[in-house]
Amino acid sequence: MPDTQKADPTEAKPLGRGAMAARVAADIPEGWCVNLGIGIPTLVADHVPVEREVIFHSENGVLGMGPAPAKGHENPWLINAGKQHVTLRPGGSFTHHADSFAIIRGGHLDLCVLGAFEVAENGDVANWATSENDTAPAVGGAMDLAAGAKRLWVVMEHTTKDGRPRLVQRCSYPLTALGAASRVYTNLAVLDITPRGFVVRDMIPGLSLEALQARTEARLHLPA
Amino acid sequence: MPDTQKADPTEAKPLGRGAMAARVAADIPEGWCVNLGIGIPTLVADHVPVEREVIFHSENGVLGMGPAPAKGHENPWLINAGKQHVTLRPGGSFTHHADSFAIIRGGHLDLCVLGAFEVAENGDVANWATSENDTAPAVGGAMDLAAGAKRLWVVMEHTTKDGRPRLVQRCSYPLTALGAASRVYTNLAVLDITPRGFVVRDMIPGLSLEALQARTEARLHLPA
Amino acid sequence: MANGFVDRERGGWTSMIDKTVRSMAEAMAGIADGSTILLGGFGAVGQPNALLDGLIEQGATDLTVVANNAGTGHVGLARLMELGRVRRIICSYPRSVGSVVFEEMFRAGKLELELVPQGTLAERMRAAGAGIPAFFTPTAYGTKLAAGKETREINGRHCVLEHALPGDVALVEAWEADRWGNLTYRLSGRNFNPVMAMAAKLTIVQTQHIVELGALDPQCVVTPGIFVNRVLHVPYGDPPL
Amino acid sequence: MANGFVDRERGGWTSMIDKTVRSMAEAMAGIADGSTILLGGFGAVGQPNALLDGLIEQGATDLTVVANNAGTGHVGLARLMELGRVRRIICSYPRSVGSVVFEEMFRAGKLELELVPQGTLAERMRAAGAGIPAFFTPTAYGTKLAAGKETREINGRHCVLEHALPGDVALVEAWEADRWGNLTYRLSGRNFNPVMAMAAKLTIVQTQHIVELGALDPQCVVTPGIFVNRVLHVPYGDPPL
Repeated sequence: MPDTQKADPTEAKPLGRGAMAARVAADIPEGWCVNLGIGIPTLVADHVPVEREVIFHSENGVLGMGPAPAKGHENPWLINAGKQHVTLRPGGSFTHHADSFAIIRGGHLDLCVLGAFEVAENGDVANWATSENDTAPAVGGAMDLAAGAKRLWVVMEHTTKDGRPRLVQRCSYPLTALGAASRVYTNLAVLDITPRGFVVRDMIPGLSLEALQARTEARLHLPA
Repeated sequence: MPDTQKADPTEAKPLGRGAMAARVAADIPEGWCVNLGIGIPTLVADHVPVEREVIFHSENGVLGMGPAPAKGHENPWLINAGKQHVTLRPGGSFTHHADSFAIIRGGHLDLCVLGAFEVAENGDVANWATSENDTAPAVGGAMDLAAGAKRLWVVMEHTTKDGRPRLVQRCSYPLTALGAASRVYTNLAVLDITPRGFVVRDMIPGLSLEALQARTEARLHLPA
Repeated sequence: MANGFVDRERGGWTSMIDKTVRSMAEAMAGIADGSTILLGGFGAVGQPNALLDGLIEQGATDLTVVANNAGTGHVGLARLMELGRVRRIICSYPRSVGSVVFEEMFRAGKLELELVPQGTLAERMRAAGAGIPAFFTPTAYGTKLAAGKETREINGRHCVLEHALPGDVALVEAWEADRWGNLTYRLSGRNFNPVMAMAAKLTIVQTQHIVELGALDPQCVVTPGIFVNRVLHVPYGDPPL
Repeated sequence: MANGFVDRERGGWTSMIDKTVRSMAEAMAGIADGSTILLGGFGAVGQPNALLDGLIEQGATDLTVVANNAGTGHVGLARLMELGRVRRIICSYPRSVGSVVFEEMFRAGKLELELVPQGTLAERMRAAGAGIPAFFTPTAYGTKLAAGKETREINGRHCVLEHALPGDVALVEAWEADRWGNLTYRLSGRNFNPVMAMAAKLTIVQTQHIVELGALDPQCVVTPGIFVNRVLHVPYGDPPL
């Protein structure tokens, strides 16, 4: 529960990338099939204990990825969508790209975790192009994942480097998908996206709701 | 070439089912991928010499069928679309039904050979229902095959048992596909379907063109 | 999906993904009246006969059944129909040798039939599994099976618009399965099974063999476990010759 | 497709299906200017690098290239672009580490780009191979990548109409191949290769291994030979680490 008593934001210590990934990982139950986007989302896998069976999927047709290989033990034929070398767990399997995206588009993934530039209070996500004039942006599988997975969680910094809020009323950047995100993990808080808008589920210690609101364009709500 | 001199049809001996199948088989070159329908078409495979490599496909995901198994040597797990036990040649492979029909619908089969009730001079084929009031007819893969294969050849008796022509101006039975057939093999002749209509390529010995025309509703043409 | 169990070596509770179920009752649990059932198999090969018997036992009624054929004799699907449990059948080849129950009930108006070309049937289920709500196909254009359907000419080919055909439940027969639900099939026993496995909300598998996780070649898995919910070990034996 | 040869045991001429070709020139024969080239691979894995070099050598120009990425460094696809041989590229992820040639040429207006979501790209080629001229997908609805495209609400989901994307030529890397053109792939080297193999009029394969007909498990063949036209044995070795 957010603590609205402590009002001094300078005391709150924002989460680092690893801690953000760990926070996401803590919410992924055993048995889920999960696709992790490039960047912080990829780190999530490192924070899921191996004995908790979560089936990680990658767009390039790898289902059941395991921990990163030890240096010198990489298999040159086994990479993920971020082109990093990965391992395969017992029970893993390979598909071609059309079947891999059938898994994605067909709603078979329990969860996709993506990074983003902006998330709006209606669940719109913008994560692939930084402006309408971005001449040659790269979209990859983001639109398929955002539209196709059962749940879309976004993990990102709460604001841009120059302090501009990323949790907004309406996205200003080109959209990846409409109304797709259901939860946002930032370096300051965890927020659900509900018909009311952003609902704060969790905050870092020492941060007040007012301070969080000051860093957020959209209106924040408390759980009903 | 049709022989228009010998006019006595009573001397001409119509082909039997095996001979019709053999006549079709003679026109299938090595290397073609071919789907054979139920009935006389199925017999075609028996008339392609094993050393001529023709790749036979069956809708239920079997590619590269070989000769029928010897009695007592059937594999219970290996059947064709007609539910007969078959064998697999070296080089054969299995697909699921959606991939099998991707092969069919995607135009990858060089040839499909089907039986039919009627074929029209514009290539329309009727092979799945004997009347508009046929309440529960079975279509199987006929419509996919007729629409999808590179070539559709029809093999059938030239007339019904009571003498009604099957090569017609317009089909009276429910259609399987429009303008799909390019050749018809009957017990009396081989006919190409061209923009002019039926062109007689080949006739059984002793049959006159007039006699053939008398058994055909549509107008017959000679090769240009 | 995850069953808790005591890991004795670690001395505490842990759990793992285990989709195997111990009984037919567990396999059939929750199949509701009015469900659409996708029924694998082609001819006698790859048919989930044990699961069909389980469904007969389980009692769900008012079913829509999607299968290539409409049953033969008085067993399996034919029995289910005979018991009045099937409202509607969607298939490509209802009338075949021995389809007496279907023919009688259909003629008597006790069964609805949706006749679908075999390839369109397979592709409609693949579309459901792949998140493609509708697609255009040349198959059946200009025939009575396309009557009333939207058509369009695309690149000079006349096409019919067909919609995805999802199932509530798929009944599937596999050759091998592991506890994640990864499946292989036996020769032409593959047929509709992988397509149906991906098209249903609840995919129930009877498998001839259960293997250890990791025993299947990851490059030869035909149905990845992500499409499978329950696996019942039924060493059913070969189809009849 | 069928090469004649003297069968010494039989003492006469016979022939057989043999899709293997002896040289790169034979593999590349007939690729015309203006062709659409489907280029397999994802990252450095499963890329038909030898065939790409062969295409550079062969000389066809005014090409449309379909690939997930737009090339890196100054080799392969990047080299082909740098030589001015590519008019248009259709891909999902053009800008990546080292995509300097693409970025420069695109900014200079020397290259057309069609940006397609990765799954839509794969499905459009699968559709081409499967004879599905167009399909509806929720992917990209409401985004600028769907601008100008037909949309429709189906069962409460907003969808975009996407068209099949066929190729004139597919360049594919396989792990094993036989003389019928049956293929397997190595781990994540599978990626776009099987989809592109089925989507092109002329599918050309470089394979790490040639095996005897019948050596591949019929249940583990990923691309049946029916989708393949030419096979060149290129024991290329592992992708770079």
